[in-house]
Amino acid sequence: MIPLSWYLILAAALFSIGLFGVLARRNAVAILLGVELMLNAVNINLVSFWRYGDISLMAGQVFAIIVFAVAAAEVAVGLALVISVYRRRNTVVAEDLDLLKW
Amino acid sequence: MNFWNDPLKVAADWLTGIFTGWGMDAVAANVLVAFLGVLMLITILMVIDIFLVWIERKVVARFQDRIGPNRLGPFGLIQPFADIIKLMIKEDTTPDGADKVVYNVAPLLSMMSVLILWAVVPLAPVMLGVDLNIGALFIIAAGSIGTLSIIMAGWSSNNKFSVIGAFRQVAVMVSFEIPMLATLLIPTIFSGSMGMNAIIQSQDIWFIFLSPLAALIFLIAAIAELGRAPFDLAEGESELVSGYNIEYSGMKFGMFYAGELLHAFTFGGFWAIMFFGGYRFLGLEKVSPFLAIAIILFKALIGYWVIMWVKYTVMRIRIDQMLAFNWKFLTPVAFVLVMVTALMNALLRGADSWLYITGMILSNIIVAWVSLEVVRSVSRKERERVEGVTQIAEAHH
Amino acid sequence: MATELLIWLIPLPPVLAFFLIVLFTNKNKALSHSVAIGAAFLSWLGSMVVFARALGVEHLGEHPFESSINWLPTGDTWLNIGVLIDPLSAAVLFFVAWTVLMIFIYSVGYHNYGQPAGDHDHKGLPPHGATVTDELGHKHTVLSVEPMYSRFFAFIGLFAFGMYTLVVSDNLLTLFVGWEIMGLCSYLLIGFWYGKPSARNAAVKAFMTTRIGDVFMLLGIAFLYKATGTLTYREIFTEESLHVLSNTITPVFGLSAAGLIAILLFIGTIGKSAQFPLHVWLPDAMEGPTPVSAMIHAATMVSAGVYAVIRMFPLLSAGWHEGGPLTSAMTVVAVVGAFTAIFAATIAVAQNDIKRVLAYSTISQLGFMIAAIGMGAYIAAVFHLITHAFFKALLFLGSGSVIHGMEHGVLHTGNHKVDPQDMFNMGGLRKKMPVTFWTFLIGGFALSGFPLITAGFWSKDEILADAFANGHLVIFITLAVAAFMTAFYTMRQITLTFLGEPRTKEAEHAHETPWTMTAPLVILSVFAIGYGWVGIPEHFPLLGGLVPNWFHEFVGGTLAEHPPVLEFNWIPLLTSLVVALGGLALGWYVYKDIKSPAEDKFQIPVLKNKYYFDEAYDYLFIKPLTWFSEVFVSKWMDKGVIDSILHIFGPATGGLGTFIREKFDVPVVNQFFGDGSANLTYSIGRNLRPIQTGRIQQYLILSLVVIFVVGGLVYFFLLA
Amino acid sequence: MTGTQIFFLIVGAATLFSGLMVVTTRNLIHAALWLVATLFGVAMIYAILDAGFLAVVQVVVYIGAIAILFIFAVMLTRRQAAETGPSVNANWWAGAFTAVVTFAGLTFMLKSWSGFSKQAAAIPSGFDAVNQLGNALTSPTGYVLPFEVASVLLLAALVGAVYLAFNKK
Repeated sequence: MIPLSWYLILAAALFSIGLFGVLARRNAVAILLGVELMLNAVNINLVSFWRYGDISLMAGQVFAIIVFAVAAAEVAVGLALVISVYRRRNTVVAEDLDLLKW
Repeated sequence: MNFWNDPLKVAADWLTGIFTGWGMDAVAANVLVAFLGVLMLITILMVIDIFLVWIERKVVARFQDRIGPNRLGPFGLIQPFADIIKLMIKEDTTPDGADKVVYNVAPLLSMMSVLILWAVVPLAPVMLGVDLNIGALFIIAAGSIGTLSIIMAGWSSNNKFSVIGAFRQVAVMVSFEIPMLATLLIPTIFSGSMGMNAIIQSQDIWFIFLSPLAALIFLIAAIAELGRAPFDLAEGESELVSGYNIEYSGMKFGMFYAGELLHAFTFGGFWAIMFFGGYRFLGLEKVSPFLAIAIILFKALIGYWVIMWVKYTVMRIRIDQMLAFNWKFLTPVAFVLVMVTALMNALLRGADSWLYITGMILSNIIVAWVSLEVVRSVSRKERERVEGVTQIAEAHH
Repeated sequence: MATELLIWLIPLPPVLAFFLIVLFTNKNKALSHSVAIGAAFLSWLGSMVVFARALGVEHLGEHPFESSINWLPTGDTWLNIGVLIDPLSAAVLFFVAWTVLMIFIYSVGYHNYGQPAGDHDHKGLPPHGATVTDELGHKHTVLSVEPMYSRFFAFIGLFAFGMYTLVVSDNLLTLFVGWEIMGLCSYLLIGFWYGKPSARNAAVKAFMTTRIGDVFMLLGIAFLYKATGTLTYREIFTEESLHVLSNTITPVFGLSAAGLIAILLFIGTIGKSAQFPLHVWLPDAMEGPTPVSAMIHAATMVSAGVYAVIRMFPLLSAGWHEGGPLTSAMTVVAVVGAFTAIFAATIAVAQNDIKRVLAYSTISQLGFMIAAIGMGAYIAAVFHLITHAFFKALLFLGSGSVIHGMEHGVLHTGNHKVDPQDMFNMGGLRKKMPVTFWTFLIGGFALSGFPLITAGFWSKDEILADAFANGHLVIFITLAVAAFMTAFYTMRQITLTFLGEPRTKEAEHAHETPWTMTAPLVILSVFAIGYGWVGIPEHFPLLGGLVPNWFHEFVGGTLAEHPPVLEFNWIPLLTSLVVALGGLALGWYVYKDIKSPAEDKFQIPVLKNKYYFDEAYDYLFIKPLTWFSEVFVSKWMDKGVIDSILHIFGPATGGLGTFIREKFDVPVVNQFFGDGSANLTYSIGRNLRPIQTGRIQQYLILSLVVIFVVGGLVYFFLLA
Repeated sequence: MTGTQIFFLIVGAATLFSGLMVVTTRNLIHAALWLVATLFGVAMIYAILDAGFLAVVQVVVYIGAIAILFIFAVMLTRRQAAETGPSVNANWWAGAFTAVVTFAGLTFMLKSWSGFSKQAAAIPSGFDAVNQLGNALTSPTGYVLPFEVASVLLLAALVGAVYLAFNKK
C-alpha cells in the first residue's frame, strides 16, 4: 500500500508551489490562490496523519475542518480587502501597494 | 441468488466470470464491470432524458389548453428524436474571442454534475451505485460543480449577457444551497444517517408527514437550484436573451438543455427519496427490484410534474426579490426548522410514534405560522413606509 | 427540579433579560421593565426555593449542594467551574434575592414610568420634567420619564447576573468573573447620566479605583492557583492544603503563603467595599441615578467585597485558633476595618447631602464587618453583612424616595436652584411622605442599633461582644465610638429631613411617591426589624433562648470547626445601649431646634461645635506638626545644618564635574562613543534603507530566507 | 505496484501539475479554474485516505464557494490587472529559490523522521469515521470549543468582509 511518505512529499510539494505563488505573483488575487494551495497542503498532512496514526483519534480530521473554516474566512476577508484596495487605488498589483514603506 | 431478486449482482458476477475467463486480472475485471454498469446507467438516463423533453412539451401544452406535438409517431412520440437530429446537424458555432477550452468544457461539466448525482440514487434496496454515508451532502457537492459549469459557460462566451446571466444564476445557486442543505438535515435527523438507503429504509412513515415544511422548502430551493421558473432569472428571455448559454448552439446547447431537464427529474427523485419513501410503497418494493425501480421512477415523475406545474403557473420574480426571499426568509426559516426539529427529536426520542408524529407536525405548523406572521408584519410596515400611512387609511374607508 | 440544576439556573434570567432588552425590547418601556422584573422574580423564586431546601438539610456545611463541570482544559487537567450552596452562600443568596427584586420594582417608580416624555430631556441627562395641560387649560410641570429607561433595566439585569454568579460560584475564578461584571455595571450605572461631566468623572474614578484592588486580587488568585493547583473553595479549604499554605513562608514581610494570598485578596475587597485608603470612589458614585445605583453601592456590590473576605476566612485565619493571638493577615484586616469604621463615621457627621451621609455610613458599616472578620468574629460579620444589606437598602431607597418627593416640589415651584438632595432644604417631610418617613425611621434606627427591636442592634452588638470577649480592647473602643457617631448622624439626618417644619417651599410641596417605590420600602423595613430575631444570642438576658439562635447554628456550620458560643457579658451590651440611645438622643436634641432654613450651615451652633473639633485637631496635631516641619526641620535642620554641609559639597563637586566634563566626557564619551555610535547607526541605516521597499512579498522572502539560514545553523551546530 | 498506488500517483501528479498551473498561468480565470482542478485532486486524495466526508466537504466548500468567490473577485478587479505586464514580479527567482529550498528542507527534515515510511493500519470493521467525527466535533470532551470558536471566526470574517467590500457612497 501507500506509505505515509508519499502523502507528506505530495503535501510538501504542493506547499512549496503555493509558496512560490505567494512570493512571486504580481496579482493580489493570485497571491490568495497560492495561500489556498498552502492551506490544502497542510490539510493533506493533517488527514494523512489521522489515517496513519491512531484512527480513533479524530483530531486530524477536526483540524482539517477548522482549516476549512479558516480558509473560508481568509478568502472572504482577503478578497474583500483586494476589492476595497481596487476601489481606492485602482490596482491589485501587489508591487504597487507599497504604502508600508512610509 | 436469482436474477429477479438481485439482478445487478447476478449480472456483474456473470460478466466478471466472462472477463476473468478471458484471462483478465480480477481487479481489472471488476473495474471494467463497474465501468460498464455506469455506462449502462448513463445510457438509460439519457434515454429517459429524451422522453422528458416530450413529457415537458405535452404537459405544458395541456396547461395551456393545447395538444402539443402530435405529428410524428403516436402522440408525437418520435418528436424528441427529431429534435435531437436537428440539434446535431445544426452548425456548431464558437464566438469570437471565446475561451475555447473553457467554452467546450462547460457543457460537459454541466451534464456531469447531473449524472454524478445518480451515483447515490438508490433505485431499489439492492440497486444503487454507492451507498455513501454522506449522500445528502453529496447532492450539494454535485451542485457545486454545476455552479462552476455555469460560470465557466458565462465567462468563456465573451458576451456580457451571458456573464450577467451566469452571475445571477451563480448567486442564486450559491444562496439557495444553504436552505437546501438545512432541509436535507431534517431527514438526516429523522433517520440518523445521511445515506440515501438508510433514509429510505427508516421511512416507515413518509417524512413529509413528519415535516411538510421541510419538504416545501426543499422543493423551493430545488427549483431555484435548477433555475426554472419562477426562478429562471438567469435566462430571463426578455432581459438577458436566455442568459449564460446564449452563445451555445447545436449539441452543446442541447447538453445544457437536457441537463436542465434531467436535473429537474433528478430533483423530483430526491424529493421522493427524502420525503416520500423513495422506492418504498406498501411493501411492494420487497416483491421485486424491478417493481421498486418502477415505484421510484413514478415518484420522480410526479416530482418532476410538480416542478413543471410550478414553472407554468407562477410568474418570474426580480433578482433582488429572489435573493431577499432566500436570505431574509427561506434561510432563517430553514435554520429555525432544523433547530426546532433537532430539539423536538431530542425531546420525543423514545416516545410513542403517534406522539412523535403529532409533536413534529405541530412544531412544523408553529414554525410556519410564526414565520408567516413575522413576514406579514414586516411587509405591512414596509408597505406603509413605501406608500405612506395616509393611503392605507384611505383604503380602509 | 434538582436543586443543583436550579442553582445553575439562578443567575441566568437576568442576563437573558439583559440581552432581550438590549437586542429586542428596548423600544418598548413597559415590555423592558416587565422582562427585567420578570427575570428578577424568577431568580428570586429560584433563590427562595434553594434557600428553603438548604434549610431542610442537616449539616449543610458538611454536605452542601454542589455541582461542577469541566470548563477549560489546562494541559492535562481541567479548570472546573461550578456552583456551591453552603450555609454562608444560602444566607447571602437570601438577602441578595430580596434586595435585587426590590430594586427592580422600585426602579419603575423612580424612573417615572407612566409619566409623559420630557420637554427638553436628552439621553444621558436626568429628566427635567414635562409640561402638561389639564382639562381646564392650566399648565403644570410634572415629572418626566427617564429617556434611557430600558437601558437602565438592561444594565441592572446584567448587574444582578454578576451578583448571583458571584454568590452561587464555588470557586474564585467565577467569583472574580461576577466581581468584574459588577465592576463594569457599576461603571455603566454611575455614568448612566453620561451627559453630566461629574457623572462621567465619578464613573471613571470608581472604575479605576476598584481596578487597583482587582489587580491585587488577581495576583492573589494566580498565587493561590500556583500554590494549590485549584481555585475551588472546598478543595482549598481542606486541612492539608491550609496546613501547607500556612507553613509556607514567602519572602514578602515574612508572611505565610496563606496570609499573603489572603492579604492580596483582601486588597481586592478594599477596592470593592470602599475601605480606607481606596474608599474615595464610593461617595462620588452617588452621581448615578439616585437611589438605585446608590443602593447597588450599598446593599449588594460592596457587600460582595465583604462576602469575598468572609469566604476566604479559612485562608485568612490559617494557623489561628479561637481565642489565640491574631495572625498578621488578620491584624491587617482588623485594623483597616476598624480604622475605616471610625474614619468614615466622622466624615458622615459633616455631610449635608442626604445620599452622601449614607455613602459614608456604608463605608463605616462595611468597616465594622471587616473589623469583625479580622478579629475572627465570623458569624457576627456575616450577620451584620445581611442585616446591613437590608436596612441600608431600605435607607437608600428611602432617600431616593425623599429626593423624588423633593423633585416633585422643585417642579411645582419651578425654582431649579434648590438642590433636592440637600437636607437643609428639607424638614417636616413626615407629614408629606408618611410611608417614606416611617420606613426611613425604621431603617435609621436599625442603622443606629436601636436596642432590642431592630436588626442592626443584634448584629452590631454581636460584633462588639466578640471584640470585647476576645480582648481586642482597642478595636472595641474604636468601634463603640464609631457606633455612637453612627447613631448621631443618623438621627441628625432623620431630624433634618423629616422632623420639624419645612424649611423651603419645595419641601412644603413634596409629595409621597407611587406604590412601586413605597412597596419595596415597606417590605424591606420588615426585614430591617425582623431579621435580627434570628440571631439573638442564647445567653442574652430575658430574650435569650426564647427563639433559638438559628443564625449561629446555621452559618457557623460553614466552617470546619463550629465557632463557640460567647459567654454573655454586660459591658458590651451596656456599651451598645449607651452609644445607640445616646447617639440618637444627642442627634435629636442638637438638631430639633433648627427651624429657619439654614442657607449657611456654619451659622448653626452645633456645626460650630464640629468646627471646634477641627480646631482641636489643629491644635493637637497640625500646629505642632507645622511648627516641627517649618521651624525645626526646615529652618534649623535643613537650612542650618544640612544646607551648610551641602554648601561645602556644592563647589567641590562643581569643580570635579568641570574637570570630568572637559577631560573625559566631551572627548571620550561624546565624540568617540556618542557621535561614533550615531554615525555608525546612521550609516547602517542608510545602507539598509533600500531593503524596506514596502512590498510585502519581498519582506516575506527575506524573512523566510532568514528563517532558513538560522534554522539551518541551529540544526547543524546544535542538533546534528 | 498496486492499483491504489498507480491511482495515487496519477492523482498526485495531476494535482501538482494543476497547482503549478495555478501559480504560473497568466490568465487569472484560468488560474482559478486550475485551482478548482487542484482542489478536486486534493479531494480525491482525501477519498484515498478514507476521509470521504472531508472529500465531499472539500468539494462543497472549496469548489462550491471559495473557487466561485475567486472567480467573482477576478472579474470584479479585471479592468486593469490581468493581461498587461508579466504575471510574476521581479523577485520571482528569489521566490522560486525559497520555494525549492522549502521543499528540500521539508523533505530533508521528514526523511530523518522515523515514521516517514509508515504504513496505514487497516480500518477496523464497523468503524464509522463520519459518526466519530460528528461526536468529536460536538462533544464537550472533544473539540466543541475550537469548533465554536471557528464558527465565531467565520461570522466575524463575514461581517468584516461585508464591511470592507461595502461600497460606501
